[in-house]
Amino acid sequence: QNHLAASQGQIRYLATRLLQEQETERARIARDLHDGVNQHLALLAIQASRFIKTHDHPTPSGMPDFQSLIATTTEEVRRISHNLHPAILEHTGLVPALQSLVDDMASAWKGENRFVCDAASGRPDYATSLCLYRVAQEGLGNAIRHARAQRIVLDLTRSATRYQLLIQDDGQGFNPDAIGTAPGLGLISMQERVRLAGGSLTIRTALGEGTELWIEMPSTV
Amino acid sequence: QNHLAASQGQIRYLATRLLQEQETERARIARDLHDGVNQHLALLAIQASRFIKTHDHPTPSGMPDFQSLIATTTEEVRRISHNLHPAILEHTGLVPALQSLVDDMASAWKGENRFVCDAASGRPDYATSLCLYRVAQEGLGNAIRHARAQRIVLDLTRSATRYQLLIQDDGQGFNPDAIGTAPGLGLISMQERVRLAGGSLTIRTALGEGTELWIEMPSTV
Amino acid sequence: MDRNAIDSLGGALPRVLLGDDHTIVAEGVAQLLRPDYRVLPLVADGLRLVEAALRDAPDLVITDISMPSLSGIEAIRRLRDAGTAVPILILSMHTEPAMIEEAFRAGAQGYVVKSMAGDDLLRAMRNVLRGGTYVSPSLWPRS
Ligand SMILES: Nc1ncnc2c1ncn2[C@@H]1O[C@H](COP(=O)(O)OP(=O)(O)OP(=O)(O)O)[C@@H](O)[C@H]1O
Ligand SMILES: Nc1ncnc2c1ncn2[C@@H]1O[C@H](COP(=O)(O)OP(=O)(O)OP(=O)(O)O)[C@@H](O)[C@H]1O
Ligand SMILES: [K+]
Ligand SMILES: [Mg+2]
Ligand SMILES: [Mg+2]
Ligand SMILES: [Mg+2]
Repeated sequence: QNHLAASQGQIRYLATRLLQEQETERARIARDLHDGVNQHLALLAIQASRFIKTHDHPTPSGMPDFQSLIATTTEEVRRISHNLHPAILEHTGLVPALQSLVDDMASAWKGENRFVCDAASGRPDYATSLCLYRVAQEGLGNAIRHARAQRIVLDLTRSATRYQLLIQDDGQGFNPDAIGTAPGLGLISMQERVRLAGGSLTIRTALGEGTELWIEMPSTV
Repeated sequence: QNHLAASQGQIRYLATRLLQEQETERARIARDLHDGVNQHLALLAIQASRFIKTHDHPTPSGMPDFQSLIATTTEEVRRISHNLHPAILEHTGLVPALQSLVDDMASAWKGENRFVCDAASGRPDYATSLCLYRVAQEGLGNAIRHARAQRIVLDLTRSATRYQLLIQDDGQGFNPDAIGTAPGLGLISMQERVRLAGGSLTIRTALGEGTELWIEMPSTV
Repeated sequence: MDRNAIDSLGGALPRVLLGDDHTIVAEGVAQLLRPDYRVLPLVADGLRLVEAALRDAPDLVITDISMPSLSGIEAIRRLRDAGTAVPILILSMHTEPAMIEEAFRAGAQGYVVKSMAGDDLLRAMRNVLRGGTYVSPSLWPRS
């Protein structure tokens, strides 16, 4: 008879596996929504307009409503699926995806923001891209929600051997010793995520001094 | 400057928070799909049938397709949302939800199965129910996939102070010392889940001896 | 209408190549187009799309983005690298501005949202066949 008591190694293993599984599950749901539900909706839209086109009366009563309802439904599905899994990463690569994160942020935030990436920053593999994207999402979110900053900078550079992402704000900073004692999940899961992808995360902050997150990831190509 | 290095306590905290967050995220997506997407689809279906009714021709060309497409899409959304989050738990409580798990299993498995629960087993609160449901899902899944059993039993009982769930199979068993060394995630996350909900998990197994999982949860009402 | 009769008119109708891995959607689009266009056999992945476009020299290509083996955007890049000037329209579920920019950078002439696949698509096709470009109005930047 065995009372299960997990070792520390097992718990760490659980945490990293959960992080991976979370992304796998998200991608699966997003794919089901994109390839299943939204394709059905597209077909509905096509049939609706074909029906209108072939019909005697130019717009039979009830039909216009119909089409905008389909569009609204599709939009709803797309929103859910995009939040789960940014398909944009696969198709356009990291740089445009980060740009669109910064654009989304700009519309929700009053301060100044800047996104810099050196022209040669290239196209990291998908795992590296997803990791940097999630880290940027959390880092920008934290800066907006906690920093009371005037200015937020996201900077992606590449050297021969690695990618480096900097997320910087000029806000109120915080005591880094408190990380992991607060109820927040963002920073510690960011850190595990980076470690899992073979990179490292450094945080530089102090009360009144703003916050900088440095993420370095090996560049495999 | 701080190289983040998480303490063991923080990693454990991360793991348990991820387990909670996984359920929160699933519930949120399921709700968005159910309350958003499927309500729009229901409205579409209503409009489609109204349109057909008020129209001169009983079924304008293209329309029958239309209605069955809406139904297929709705079914797809429901399937995704149900897999994420068993709404049946909220609406019918634990006992019928476990019954339907066992029924699903029966259709995918050739062996004998038995679901027993004492009539007075009542209705545990939602957190307890969800925990027992997830554990049953994983435990039954393991028994089907790994045990080569003839017979699987799920047994739920209640005493004055607690719920007890037994998942038992007469299969080949395994060496419990290997838990957490295998690449599997099921047993360790089951265990953390139970611990998080204030309960305990005991496993009794040996090679050739079948497997029993005992889960005890405090009964809060 | 007699199928052969339509096909024999083929010289007069613009020839369209359609790429989408969701065959029922592609079939729906094909039906929408058939009276006015000659729809070539459907292809369901990016590599086939490139092959067919190079082999059959259609007047217009319409492609999905998410497809197996090669994305629609990647397929456009290969066609442009191969020196093909055929007008190409994206018909996709994705609406992010970055995706649209990427498609045009790769060499697309138009971008239509799949859920607007009716009139919008037909308008886009007329535009790009005349040498113009097109983006679904619902995708225009709000400012
Ligand atoms: N850029 C920042 N500026 C100021 N304070 C910050 C910044 N980033 C993090 N913090 C502080 O560190 C704490 C922990 O951050 P973390 O991301 O781990 O959790 P959270 O954002 O509070 O919650 P969650 O990310 O789980 O939604 C925050 O609550 C905040 O006090
Ligand atoms: N009922 C059982 N009978 C026999 N072996 C079992 C049983 N349950 C678990 N095991 C053994 O314990 C291992 C670990 O189980 P666990 O649920 O943790 O992982 P898994 O099922 O292999 O993978 P996952 O659950 O992550 O899909 C299994 O691979 C199997 O060898
Ligand atoms: K697509
Ligand atoms: Mg945070
Ligand atoms: Mg398992
Ligand atoms: Mg596709």
